[in-house]
Amino acid sequence: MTTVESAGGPTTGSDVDLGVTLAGVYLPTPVMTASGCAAAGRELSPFLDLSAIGAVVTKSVMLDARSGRPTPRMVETPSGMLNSIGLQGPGIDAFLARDLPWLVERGARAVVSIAGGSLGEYAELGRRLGASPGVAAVEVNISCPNVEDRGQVFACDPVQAARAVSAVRRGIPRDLPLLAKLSPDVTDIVTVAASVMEAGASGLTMINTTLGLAIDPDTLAPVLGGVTGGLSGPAIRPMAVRCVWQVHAAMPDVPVVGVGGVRTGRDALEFLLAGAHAVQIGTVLFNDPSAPHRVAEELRAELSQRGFRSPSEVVGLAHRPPAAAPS
Amino acid sequence: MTTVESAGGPTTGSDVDLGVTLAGVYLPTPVMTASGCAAAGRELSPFLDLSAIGAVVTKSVMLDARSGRPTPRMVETPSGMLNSIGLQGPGIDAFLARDLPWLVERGARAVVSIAGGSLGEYAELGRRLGASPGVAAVEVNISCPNVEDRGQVFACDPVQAARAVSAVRRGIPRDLPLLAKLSPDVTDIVTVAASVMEAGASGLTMINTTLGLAIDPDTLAPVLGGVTGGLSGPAIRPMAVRCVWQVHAAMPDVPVVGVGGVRTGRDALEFLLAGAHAVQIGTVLFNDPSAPHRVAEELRAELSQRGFRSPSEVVGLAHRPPAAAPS
Amino acid sequence: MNREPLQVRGRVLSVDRAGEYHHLTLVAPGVAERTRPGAFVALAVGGETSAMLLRRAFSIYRAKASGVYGDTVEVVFAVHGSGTAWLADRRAADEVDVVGPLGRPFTLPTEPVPCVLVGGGYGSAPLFALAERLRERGCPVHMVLGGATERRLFGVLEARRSAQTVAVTTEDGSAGTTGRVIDVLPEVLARTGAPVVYACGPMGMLRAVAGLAAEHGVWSQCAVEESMACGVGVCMTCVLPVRDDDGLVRMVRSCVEGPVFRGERVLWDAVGTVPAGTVGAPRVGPGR
Amino acid sequence: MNREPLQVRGRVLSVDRAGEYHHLTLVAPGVAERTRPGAFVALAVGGETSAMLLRRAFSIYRAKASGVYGDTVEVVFAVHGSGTAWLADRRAADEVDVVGPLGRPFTLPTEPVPCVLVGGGYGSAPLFALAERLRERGCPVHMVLGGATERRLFGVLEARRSAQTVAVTTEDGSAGTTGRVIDVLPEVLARTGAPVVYACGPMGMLRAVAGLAAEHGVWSQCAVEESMACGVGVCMTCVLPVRDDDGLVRMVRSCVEGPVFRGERVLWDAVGTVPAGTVGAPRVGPGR
Ligand SMILES: Cc1cc2nc3c(=O)[nH]c(=O)nc-3n(C[C@H](O)[C@H](O)[C@H](O)COP(=O)(O)OP(=O)(O)OC[C@H]3O[C@@H](n4cnc5c(N)ncnc54)[C@H](O)[C@@H]3O)c2cc1C
Ligand SMILES: Cc1cc2nc3c(=O)[nH]c(=O)nc-3n(C[C@H](O)[C@H](O)[C@H](O)COP(=O)(O)OP(=O)(O)OC[C@H]3O[C@@H](n4cnc5c(N)ncnc54)[C@H](O)[C@@H]3O)c2cc1C
Ligand SMILES: Cc1cc2nc3c(=O)[nH]c(=O)nc-3n(C[C@H](O)[C@H](O)[C@H](O)COP(=O)(O)O)c2cc1C
Ligand SMILES: Cc1cc2nc3c(=O)[nH]c(=O)nc-3n(C[C@H](O)[C@H](O)[C@H](O)COP(=O)(O)O)c2cc1C
Ligand code: FES
Ligand code: FES
Repeated sequence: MTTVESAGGPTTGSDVDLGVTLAGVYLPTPVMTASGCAAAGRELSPFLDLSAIGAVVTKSVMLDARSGRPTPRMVETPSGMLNSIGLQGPGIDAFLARDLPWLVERGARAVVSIAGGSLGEYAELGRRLGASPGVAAVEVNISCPNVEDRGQVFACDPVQAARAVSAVRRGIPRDLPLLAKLSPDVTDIVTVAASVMEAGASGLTMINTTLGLAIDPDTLAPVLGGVTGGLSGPAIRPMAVRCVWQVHAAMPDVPVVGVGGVRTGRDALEFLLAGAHAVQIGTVLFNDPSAPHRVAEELRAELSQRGFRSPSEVVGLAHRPPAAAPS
Repeated sequence: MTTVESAGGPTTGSDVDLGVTLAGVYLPTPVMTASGCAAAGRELSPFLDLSAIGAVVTKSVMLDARSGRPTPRMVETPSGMLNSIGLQGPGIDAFLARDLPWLVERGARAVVSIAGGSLGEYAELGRRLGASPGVAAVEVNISCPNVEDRGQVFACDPVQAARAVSAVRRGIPRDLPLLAKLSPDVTDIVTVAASVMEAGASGLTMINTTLGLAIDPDTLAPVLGGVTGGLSGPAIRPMAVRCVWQVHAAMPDVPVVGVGGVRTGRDALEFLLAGAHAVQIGTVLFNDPSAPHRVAEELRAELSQRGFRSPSEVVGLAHRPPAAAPS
Repeated sequence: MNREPLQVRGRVLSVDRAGEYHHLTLVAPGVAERTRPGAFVALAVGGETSAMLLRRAFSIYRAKASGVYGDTVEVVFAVHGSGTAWLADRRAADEVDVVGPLGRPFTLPTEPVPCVLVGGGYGSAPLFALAERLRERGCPVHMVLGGATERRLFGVLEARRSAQTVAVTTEDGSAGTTGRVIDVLPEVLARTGAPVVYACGPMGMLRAVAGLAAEHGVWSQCAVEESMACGVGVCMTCVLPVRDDDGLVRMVRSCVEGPVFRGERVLWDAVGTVPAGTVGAPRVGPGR
Repeated sequence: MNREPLQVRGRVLSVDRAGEYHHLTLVAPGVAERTRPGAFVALAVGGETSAMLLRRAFSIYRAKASGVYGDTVEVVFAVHGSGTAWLADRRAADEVDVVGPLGRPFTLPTEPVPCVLVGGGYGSAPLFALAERLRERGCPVHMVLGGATERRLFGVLEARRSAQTVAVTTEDGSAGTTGRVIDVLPEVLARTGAPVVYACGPMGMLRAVAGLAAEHGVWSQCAVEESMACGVGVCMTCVLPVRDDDGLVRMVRSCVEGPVFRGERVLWDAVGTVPAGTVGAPRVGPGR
């Protein structure tokens, strides 16, 4: 194997500027938290300077308060976990009144994740969010069942996915970036990606969890209160990198945020090379609550060792035809 | 959590008869090797009594000899691996002349896996196999690109999947069991399952690997010679169990073979509880070449501890409504 | 004093057997001085190439700020699965990543009233630090320790040193009274006239203790043990239904709003469900 | 004699440093007596809850049947990534699951001819057992050991004891001749008149040695190092293009048909590709 030092000899870490611009938003580092794995940021503040990480993506909030699903809500799996939280949360109004201002006051970039059970709900969420100051970007979680369409998950159908995205888009200011968060549980993720971009997304977050199930050999029944759950963690990283790769190959100009099993700076680099502009850390936060800071610093070192001065320089680099690499 | 002892107090291991009948074939244990992870059996014989394990599923063989893909062909990933072997093999005739007889002579049940690049190839493979004695069952690997349909993978389209299966079915004797091996990389695996059963499959093997990709942070290029690869191992077990669960819920009478990350007897039990009649061991063979024997014995102990006398007693048990379980 | 949790690289000072349990002492700078009785630590297990990602939660048994070996934190644990097996296998000087102290500790009485402390199995571990604080406040301490067998009792000798009276129960009669803590608790409550009972142990025991306390018109403080993915409040896995000050039932995180709850607030019979009427209880099928 | 590989629970006897390398001795009943020079073992790493599933392959340095500690197998390794780091961290009595001996060993000359043995880095490890077997057959042994630095040479002292002549090279000149093995090999071949050269080391070195041997009309036997998932022949990951007896190029498994190949048979320049004309070379897009 050959080491490619694309940008001339190694730089020193201090030569690397980790700042990136994602769909128009400046982020001091390309490493954010993933939705549902950082609540609304507050609980991570003992471990992290929230203003210094890329962004805080908040737990997907719905229109009304939600109790979530019965416990058990999680089960550890090899190099990952399954969860079925069921989007427990305070509802959008309480979120905007209480959680968002807290984040904004701390100087964090708040990427607000929203989720709806119908197109009407997405539209209403968009309107309320659109009227609220302090939002850096909106992430639309479309991995929810559509109650008006036999519970079919929005993200699993390009048409419904697009409708959910445009419902939100209509409510928010034109210049507010909208990231559509895709599910890997589809035959063809590129079609869904193209469809939501067409519908007004400014970029894509990939991937949400993939559907899994675990059975408790003692109770002889599914472990999770919700029966199935979402699989996450390093176990699914190769799947997430593949999704980013496929979408970047088809639509190289679309801003992509990679998420799925990021644990180290090398993992973050892998996502960037596949075509992501930034990454999110989910499950690994449970292992290491200071991971967004650590991973950003590790990424700085990885970039520096390879002679790069900015994360943007490596975005999509692995797509170069093999001939381009000196051997 | 409650321990359910469904069949009255624990039995002793010797009370458990591991034998199962799968789509008409008797297997001494429900634990087989997975295709592509045991070659044609021979190399495992120092570690295993091949006649005593459930069955040997051979590496998918194509019509002609295949060189496979360039190296690197694998990369280790958290609790799993990616492979892109590209179906290297001797072609069906050499396989039938040399590998199959060897297995049959040793008293192993040979489940022959075949793979084609077109419907014509599947049909021809079926004919040659159908004319050959000693085959316990045929497993049709449909996770191959269809050269006549823009390289679309058969398994990703219910119609093409069914055509491949019926092409093989026509060539083989009516009473020769045909297992269709499904890919998890679809929006709705139940539809594909129903479609291939309709087309003449006797049962289903679930799951093949899921598509993944890894990038080498040193070469800044995809690790695998084949760029993308198949993700396997315990990492994907929750996904495999979910697929088995969904299909068993929809079609409880269909014989299912569970595969994906089986490492221990508890894992095997999990698949049975989800609805599988038997399991296969793939990637874990690389970690432990004697795993099919070990896992069967561990399964025996797990069954015995819970008062069961046969693997069949637990098939699909986790689907009982929660009320049925004493608390 | 800063009570915020820290994340520190701990070092194993010792791992000893204690009956069926293991007693682990970690050097963990800064954690001890922030610790109050009832708090817990979340330990990363298995090292950097482990397939186990989630931290394991353990009640803090003892925390010593600037002891002979620096700041130490001690936990007592049972080997349950792979994570605890890994911890039991640690040797002196090995590294263990520690997050803590976490959770809301036991609330102390403002008056020097007698207190009953009930521990089931390793659940007695956090009660000794509590006993010390109570004694400092002039509260007479009475302990009830129970376990399935003698080897599953923890700290009986220490209890005899730190409490005025100690009642011991084992289910198999291998030590103390044959039976469960709940069988002797009415007598202890009657004898001591304690207006408050503190409890830590399995959920079944807590539920029984909380029920009994309510019957006797006594306050109870119960440290619960729910399956936790993060331990710090960000994942929402560790919830149980709790009646809030406003009378409404909410699914409440036991890692940050617990692990200690007032016994009468927890809907013990509804743990593992979302009882009807809970704030936000589902009307539509939930997403991920 | 039964040469089939075994799978055994090995026990660590010792792990010592040897320059930049680690020297691991395992008690592995039955493996030693089946071992011939050039064979390797595949070790499971990380324990049962490890995220690392694949075994790591190591050439056997020494194998002693019924020594003082029973049957032992020794390997010499560099810490490369997490698996080798885990191995380096083992302590006496730890368990390591061993599969071996694996692979086709070096072929020995039928006549007592002089032999040149070339080792790059830890690649010299399997050459000492080979040297012994060669000496037993009356073959004078000459060794060439190279490494990037002195600390990346293995076994120079042992070589001086077991070979008639030893040439050492380092790239930085910290020991022996400054340069690579290939720089001194022509002289050694000329001086010894050896009709065969054995080589183990990085692929680049093997390619150079095989090329030079061919130029000099000398046989070469090269032990290759390809990425292996199973080590036993079932996964088809470890292939490289090799010209067979029938003149056709096939993608051949280096774990069972190697790791030792005749140098002129390997298409060194085509490693990492499927050269046109290879048996079964692709015409259609391949499946999984
Ligand atoms: C606040 C709190 C305090 C605790 N204090 C102690 C203590 O002082 N001593 C002690 O022995 N144990 C204590 N436990 C339980 C301890 O956390 C589990 O025994 C341990 O996590 C099991 O890990 P494992 O890997 O051995 O088991 P596994 O079953 O392999 O663990 C798999 C997963 O399930 C979780 N899990 C399994 N059992 C429990 C459980 N009983 N409670 C919570 N999570 C569980 C694990 O954390 C892990 O994520 C406490 C738990 C909590 C929540
Ligand atoms: C036949 C054979 C003999 C070998 N003999 C020795 C020896 O005597 N001493 C020694 O130090 N090393 C030897 N190696 C290389 C050794 O196997 C690797 O260094 C080791 O597998 C790296 O594991 P890791 O977990 O530290 O690295 P990682 O990079 O984390 O390993 C990740 C994966 O890649 C594989 N891999 C990485 N590097 C190599 C490599 N160079 N060769 C093969 N697979 C690799 C690993 O097996 C693993 O599956 C030999 C390899 C082979 C094939
Ligand atoms: C406990 C948990 C809760 C999650 N909740 C949400 C959520 O509310 N909204 C969302 O879009 N994704 C949610 N996710 C998915 C993550 O944001 C992320 O997409 C996924 O876990 C993959 O990343 P990871 O492997 O880094 O965890 C959740 C994941 C976990 C583990
Ligand atoms: C190296 C390798 C080669 C494989 N080759 C085949 C194959 O030829 N045909 C097939 O149907 N499946 C093949 N598979 C998939 C396995 O049979 C199995 O479905 C998958 O790996 C999931 O099981 P596991 O997690 O136990 O490995 C292969 C898997 C691996 C790891
Ligand atoms: S354990 Fe994560 S919120 Fe409590
Ligand atoms: S390593 Fe599996 S066939 Fe060689």
